[in-house]
Amino acid sequence: MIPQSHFLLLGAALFSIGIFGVLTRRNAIGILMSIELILNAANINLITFSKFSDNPDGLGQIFALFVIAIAAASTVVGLCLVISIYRNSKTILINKINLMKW
Amino acid sequence: MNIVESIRFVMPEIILLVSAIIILVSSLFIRNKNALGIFALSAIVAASLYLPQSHKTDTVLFFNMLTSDSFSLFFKEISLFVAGIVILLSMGYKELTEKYIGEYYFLLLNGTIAMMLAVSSNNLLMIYLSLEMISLISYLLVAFLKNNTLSSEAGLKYFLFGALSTGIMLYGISLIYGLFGTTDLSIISNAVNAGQINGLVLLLLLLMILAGLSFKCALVPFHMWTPDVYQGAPTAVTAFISVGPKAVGFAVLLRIFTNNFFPLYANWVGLMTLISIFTMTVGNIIAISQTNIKRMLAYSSIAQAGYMLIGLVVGTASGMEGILYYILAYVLMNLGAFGCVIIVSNSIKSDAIEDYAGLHKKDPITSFMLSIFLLSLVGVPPLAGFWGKFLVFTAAIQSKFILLAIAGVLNSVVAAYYYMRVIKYMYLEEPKMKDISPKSAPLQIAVAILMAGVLIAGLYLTPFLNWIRNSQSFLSQ
Amino acid sequence: MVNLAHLIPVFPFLAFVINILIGRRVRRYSALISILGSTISLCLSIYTLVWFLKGSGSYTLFKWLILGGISLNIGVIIDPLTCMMLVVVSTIGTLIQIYSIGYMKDDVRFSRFFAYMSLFMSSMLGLLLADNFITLYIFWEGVGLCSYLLISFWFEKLSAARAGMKAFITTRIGDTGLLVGIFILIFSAHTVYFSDLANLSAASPLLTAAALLLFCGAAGKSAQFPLHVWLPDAMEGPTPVSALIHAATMVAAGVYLVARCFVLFSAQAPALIWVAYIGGITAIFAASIATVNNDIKRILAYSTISQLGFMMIGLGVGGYSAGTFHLMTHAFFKALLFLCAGSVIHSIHTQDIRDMGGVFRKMKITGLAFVIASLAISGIPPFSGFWSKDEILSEILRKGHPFLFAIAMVTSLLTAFYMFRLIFLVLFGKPRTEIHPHESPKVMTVPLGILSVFAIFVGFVGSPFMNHAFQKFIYLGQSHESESMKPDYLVMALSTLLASLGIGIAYLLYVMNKSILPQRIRRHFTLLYTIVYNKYYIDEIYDFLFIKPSIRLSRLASRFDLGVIDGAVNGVAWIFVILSRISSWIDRNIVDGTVNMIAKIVGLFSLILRRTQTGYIQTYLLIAFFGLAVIIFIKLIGG
Amino acid sequence: MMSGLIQLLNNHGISHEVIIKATFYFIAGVTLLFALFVVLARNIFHVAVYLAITILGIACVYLYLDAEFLAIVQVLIYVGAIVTLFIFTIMLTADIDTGSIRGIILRVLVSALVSLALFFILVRVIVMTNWKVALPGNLPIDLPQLGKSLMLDYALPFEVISLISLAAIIGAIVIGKAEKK
Amino acid sequence: MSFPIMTCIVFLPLAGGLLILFTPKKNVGLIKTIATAATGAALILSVVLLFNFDYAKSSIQFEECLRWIPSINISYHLGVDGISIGLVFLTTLLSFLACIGSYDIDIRQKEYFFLYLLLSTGMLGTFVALDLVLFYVLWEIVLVPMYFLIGIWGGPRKEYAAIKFFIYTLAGSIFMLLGILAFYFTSTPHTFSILELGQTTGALSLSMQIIIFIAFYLGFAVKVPVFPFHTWLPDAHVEAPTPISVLLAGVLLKMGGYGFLRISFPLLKDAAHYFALPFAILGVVNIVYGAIVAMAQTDFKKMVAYSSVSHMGFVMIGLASMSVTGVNGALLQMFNHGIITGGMFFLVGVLYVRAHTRDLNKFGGLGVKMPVYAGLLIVFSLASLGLPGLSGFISEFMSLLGSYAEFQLTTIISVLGIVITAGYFLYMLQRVLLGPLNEKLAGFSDMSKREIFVLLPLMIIVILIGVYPLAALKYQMATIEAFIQKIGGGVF
Repeated sequence: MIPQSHFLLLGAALFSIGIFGVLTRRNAIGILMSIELILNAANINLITFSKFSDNPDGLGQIFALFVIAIAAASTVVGLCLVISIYRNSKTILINKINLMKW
Repeated sequence: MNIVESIRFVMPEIILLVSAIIILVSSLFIRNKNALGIFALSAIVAASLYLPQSHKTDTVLFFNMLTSDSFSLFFKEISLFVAGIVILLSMGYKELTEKYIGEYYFLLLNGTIAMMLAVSSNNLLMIYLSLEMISLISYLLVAFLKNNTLSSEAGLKYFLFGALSTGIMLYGISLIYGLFGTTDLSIISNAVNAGQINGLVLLLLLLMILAGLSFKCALVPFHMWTPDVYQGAPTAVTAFISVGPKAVGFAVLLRIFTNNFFPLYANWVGLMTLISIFTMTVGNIIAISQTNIKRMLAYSSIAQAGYMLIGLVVGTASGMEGILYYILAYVLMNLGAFGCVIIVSNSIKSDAIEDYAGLHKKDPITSFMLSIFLLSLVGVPPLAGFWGKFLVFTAAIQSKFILLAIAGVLNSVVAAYYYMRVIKYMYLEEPKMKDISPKSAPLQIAVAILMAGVLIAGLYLTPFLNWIRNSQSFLSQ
Repeated sequence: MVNLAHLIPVFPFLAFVINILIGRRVRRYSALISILGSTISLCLSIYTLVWFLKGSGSYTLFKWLILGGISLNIGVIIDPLTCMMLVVVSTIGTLIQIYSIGYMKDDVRFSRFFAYMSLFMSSMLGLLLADNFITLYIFWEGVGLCSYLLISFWFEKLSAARAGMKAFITTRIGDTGLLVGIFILIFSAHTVYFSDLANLSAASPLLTAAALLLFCGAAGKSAQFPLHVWLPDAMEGPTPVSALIHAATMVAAGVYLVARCFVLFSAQAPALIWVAYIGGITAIFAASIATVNNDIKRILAYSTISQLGFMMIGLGVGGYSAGTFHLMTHAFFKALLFLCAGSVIHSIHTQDIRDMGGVFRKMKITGLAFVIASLAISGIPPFSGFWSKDEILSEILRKGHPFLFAIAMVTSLLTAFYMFRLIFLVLFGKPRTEIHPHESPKVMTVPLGILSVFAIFVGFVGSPFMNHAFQKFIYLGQSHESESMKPDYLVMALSTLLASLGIGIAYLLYVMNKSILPQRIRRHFTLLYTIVYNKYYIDEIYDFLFIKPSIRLSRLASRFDLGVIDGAVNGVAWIFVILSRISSWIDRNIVDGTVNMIAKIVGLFSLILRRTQTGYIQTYLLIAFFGLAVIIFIKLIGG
Repeated sequence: MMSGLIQLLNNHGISHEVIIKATFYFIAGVTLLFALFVVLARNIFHVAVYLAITILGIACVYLYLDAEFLAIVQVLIYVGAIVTLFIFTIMLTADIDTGSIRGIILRVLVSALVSLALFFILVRVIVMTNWKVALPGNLPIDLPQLGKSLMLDYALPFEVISLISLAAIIGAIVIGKAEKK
Repeated sequence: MSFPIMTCIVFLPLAGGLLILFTPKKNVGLIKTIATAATGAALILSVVLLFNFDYAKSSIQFEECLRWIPSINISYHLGVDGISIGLVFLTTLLSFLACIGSYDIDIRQKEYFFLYLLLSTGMLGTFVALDLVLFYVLWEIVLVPMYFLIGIWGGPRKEYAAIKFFIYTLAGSIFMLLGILAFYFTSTPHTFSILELGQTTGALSLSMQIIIFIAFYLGFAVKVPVFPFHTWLPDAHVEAPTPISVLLAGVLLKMGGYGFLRISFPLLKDAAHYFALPFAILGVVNIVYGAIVAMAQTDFKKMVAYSSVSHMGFVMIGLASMSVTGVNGALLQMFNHGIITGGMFFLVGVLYVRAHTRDLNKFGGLGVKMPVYAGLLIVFSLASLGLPGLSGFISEFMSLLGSYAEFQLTTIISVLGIVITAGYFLYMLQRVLLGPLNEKLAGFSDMSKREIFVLLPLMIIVILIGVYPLAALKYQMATIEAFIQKIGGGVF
């Protein structure tokens, strides 16, 4: 069968990609999407562990379930923030949002 | 303990929840800021009155999801206090329009609930959820002035930073789950005591957990959102996020690190020392050159977090005592400072420090109170802030963290400069501002309460110390 | 009989207090108050003298201070020296105060003057009565203060103000020596009492040092050679002051101190020799200046210095009685001289002898007194000066110091010369400028008369005719008797000869051929003359060596204080501000800051980097992550 | 459906093992590829689509972990809700271009460096750690059990989630709603 | 417990201050009355204290001890002994006089007098606190009102001076805090009580003592001020209003010396012996350096300020000698310097009110116009240049004598300092009083009744102590004896 570590590696890769995206995307929505990747990476871990763990109480899956829910909620919040910033300053490009510095 | 039995232990939260919903609904008909505010306040009061009954003995609730011990009780009380004060401040805060006031209070109360859950949760799952809840709500509150560009910009920044750091924490939690096969802290701590865990993994885990928590506590290197968010947010909200989430963050930090992960002390002490020194130094040094008082207070709050961390680094009972007292004092004086800032900005419509020139002439009481709070932040005896530092340094010296202590005192000297600068403007400069508008009662009540707190906690701190003593009973060590 | 000696200083002090408080109201009567005060103390002094002759002595009053082991009691010392001085001082003091009524008649601060005079009287008498070094030091400074106040009494004149300051500081320099000397005595001999000095007969370098340091103090007060500069300037003060303080009493305090500690000095031979030679140098040096000076009071001042030097020689060679004897006689005739000069000045309002002349015709009494005094100081028998000076000379010879003897001889020659130069130029000949001398009022002339009597006869108490009553008296209670009482006629003859020679030269130069000769001499010895005329440039040298440098130093120091030390502090603050600027700048264009750093790690793209310009959330995140990564790496490398 | 496919392949002599492995790595590869597209693509619209595909890939991975329920939830919530939200927002904000490329290269490189570093650390950790591993193939968690534990052990988190969603929605409405001024 | 006289003395001023907070801003007269009454009452009580003080005893008297923070046994512990009683009297006296002296403060009187009274409470407390934490708290309390008093009512560069003073002293004292904590943990049982520490800390290792000593030194040296740390003083003195300069020079500087005498030396005697020589050398530097710098000043106040630097040097050499005479001298010197320099600053103020300048070169010949002023100025100057018969001499003499027993050379150098002191004081007198009258000053009036009333008591004390030093010494001698026996010093 497929060893546990391969799943984890997949998760790790997703995680890193997500981080990369968060750091490089100029578009606020793009950043949100990258964050989704990170959450998914975590989910993969959780589910993997719940499969391979010795007490099959399904905690991992449930956790993942909650994470998905949280993801939904936070996406909602994030997007509404994006919209409001767009309404105020007609852009969602992170590199144009810099009224407050130093 | 099963759900039905557990319910009565979370009555305060339930009270808040119910009243929050009532407010939400009633706000469809009533849009009176003060009326709703007073209702929310009464809810808080009711909750805090009920709080002691809800906690008799240390127990675990909801199948070990929550633990109800004196430590959590302490922080629940703090959270309620903060919420109450913030409601008072919001009632007096002009920027906050009455249009969405119902939703505002609803979110605030939910935030309070989240804080109370976070400080008592005994399970990484619960910790994650409640922290997320706090975060989401604070993002929304920060961006609450929807037509204010700064506000929504702050909200977005806050969101992005928070989402990422909690994401990292989540990943860390998933790894922990992988390591121990559970997210129940009590079980984990047994496992940790058993030992045999690879150093690197541990480090990674600690860091990933820290990422989430130091975002909440604004510790270096997760501090950079602070000034922008503090500046952009409605000042009442700034006051809230500068103490509420921070206190919660520290609560969780303490619970995890001094209780569950304490056997790994050797692994994290160096790390924490580093973070602590960096945090206070960066905060203080940058604060010197700030011109906006909210930003200045933001950096100062970073620095204050650094001092608090000393208590954690020391890791002894007295260190714990110090940090708890410090948090108490910090809540009092920081809220107070922001309260005064609100009072001033209400009348002069500015947060620039230069515009505070000659405030004493126009508004002696406020400037007096603000100076008291600032002096307390400097750490001038016999104000509360001094005893915070005193206890923390005591702990540091006791366990021979001499350099840390010296770093601390040097920092507090540097800090004196920028706090005194505000005082200088208020008292030593000639006023430029026009006459100030009349002040709202709730604000003054709030600030008065806080100042009384600062003075009392400074002059007669025995009861507070005893309270804290009891609150850290669970500590191993 | 009861102890009243300790009351002697009290009455003048009371007079001082009264005058200071209500002086300006009672105005004229303040003089009477002072005179009353000093008269009472005169009576008391005589009483004390008698009482002493009846054979009782010192006594202590009350505990005053506790210094470690020593508990210091205030007491009075009653011995020949003190009694003699007491009588002399109070007599002269009283007379001069009477004289001052006339002299200071129309001065605005009349009462203040008498207040100061009384203060001086009380502290001078206290000084004489002090039975230990610390009390002595206190009164020592006290008289110093009075001299300061009185020298700069006419402080509207800047020169007067300066002179006072100069006097105080110069003497203070000596006093520091005195203080350290006292310290050494306290720690090496564990005493501050004069009575215990007798026990310190053993010669030890430390005690020698102590003696020399004490002599520093004495030199300061008595204007001995290196520290003499203040006395001539002190003549800025009113003439009675010069008479009382800077001729008769205070300046004699130095000599008194040496005499007082004579046992100590005589035990330390080297110290004693120092005293003698310093005295010698001073004597001849001052006398030489006096010969060419043209200010009547300054001439007298220099003569005072030289006479004090004379006394020092006397003491230095071990002539205790000789020194003290001359001290007494000198007090009288020098006071007399000053008072005469005063009355001359009072009448013709100038001090430059070149403007005077022929005063005698108008001022018989003054002139007469003047002449008497001059004869006395020149040492013409049978005037008082003769006996005491002769005593000293013979003592020098007997102790075998030919060199010092020569000096003394020359000095006495010069003394006679410059005194009579003065006499001839002032009293006789024709007025050289428009002056209208007139005799001074009774209140001034009477004291002159009395003093003249003293100047003539007081010498006899030490003369063979009264077979050296004074010497016998002065040795009462003293252990050893070093000096022989038989007169040395050779020396007598020699000194008289020299004195008359001096007078002769003066006559030759200034009467016979109306000061043509002086010009010629001057022309021949131009260099010597200018040097001497400028007082050997001592003041200039001091100015160059000490005063200017010290002022420069202080300026420097204060600049240093502002610049460096304070600068350092501000520097730190400045560094902090800069630091904060820098770090907030880093915070600002954080990418520049940090990414530069990374770039150095990566070693790439530094050029593009510098152009990147953000301050945005992603940057913050980047930093956060970078921090995280760094920490991990550190830990990884760590272990 | 899976089982049918596997049956078919079996008939052509490809072993059960191999097929599973091959398909898994294929899916994983695709997922990662599209994940990369998500962070790299220029057009934000496309990005949304790629995200959807990635999500689907992950859902498939869940299948390999015997978490059918989660796979379904994943598809429903993510693709059904979240991605749709994204697309709506993109339309609302109508800011397609991803900003100028100038000065971005460096950020990209640095970020790449950081994330790669992280990746390698993670790899090292994952490989060298001895995870609590039981023999695979213990019976999968069946749905009823999940439901039960949701209702019992995890009742509180469940409530909290609902609270969070409520708060989020309320807040979103307040802030997202357009003001007419 | 009997009548809590210490508490009353310390907190009467504060009570007055709180009362002032509730009086209307307009009613200046009432405010002044309250302030005067409060300080006056404190003065009276301290006189009562003087009369009831048993100066044969070397132990603490009028002790008051309450538990303040039992958990880390910090206690509210007050009391006086020979060391502190003089300073308490000095403080109450100067506070009272300076309070009268501040009647001509013309702006923001309400704040002024409130802060003023707070200040005097802080100072008094510092001298009688017997618990290190209490000591520290009161010590720090002094900072804040001082900051405002300089910063608001000060001269042109007041803000700079104020913040400089604040940061400087804070930096010093914060290290003192660490020292206090170190004491707490090195002592068994853990305690902050100075008295208990007095018994226990003999056990401390030398190295530990040295560390703690340095920590405290930083705190005290800034206040004294010792040579490199003195530069806050000229600025603060010059900028501060007259009454505040009086308190600065008269009392605040003493807090440093008192700290050495109360904490550093008795509690860390080995370290004290270890540092004796450097201490003495620094003292000499203070004396000579301060004097030299003072000579160059043209600003009257600055000159006096530097003269205090010089005078505090005597305190240091006296302490360093650790001999009965020396320490007695040092303590007496603190008292005398407080009186004399306080008077000096008053006199400067008198002149400043009339001339609105302190430039010495702008005066001259005032002796004619202002005879009373001249008399007083002369008396205080002479006292401060150490003229025998006035108080300054006794203490300087004793300090020098004591230190001569230990360090001959340094003592001799500092004796030379006396000459310089005489120099610049006389130079000052000459420039102010003597010489031809500067006609710009012709309109000056002599001192007013109030000014004379303020200065008279000081002058009386100066003369009294000068003539009969035992009057002051008797209070402290027994205590100092015990002190020396404790730390093991010489007789002289």
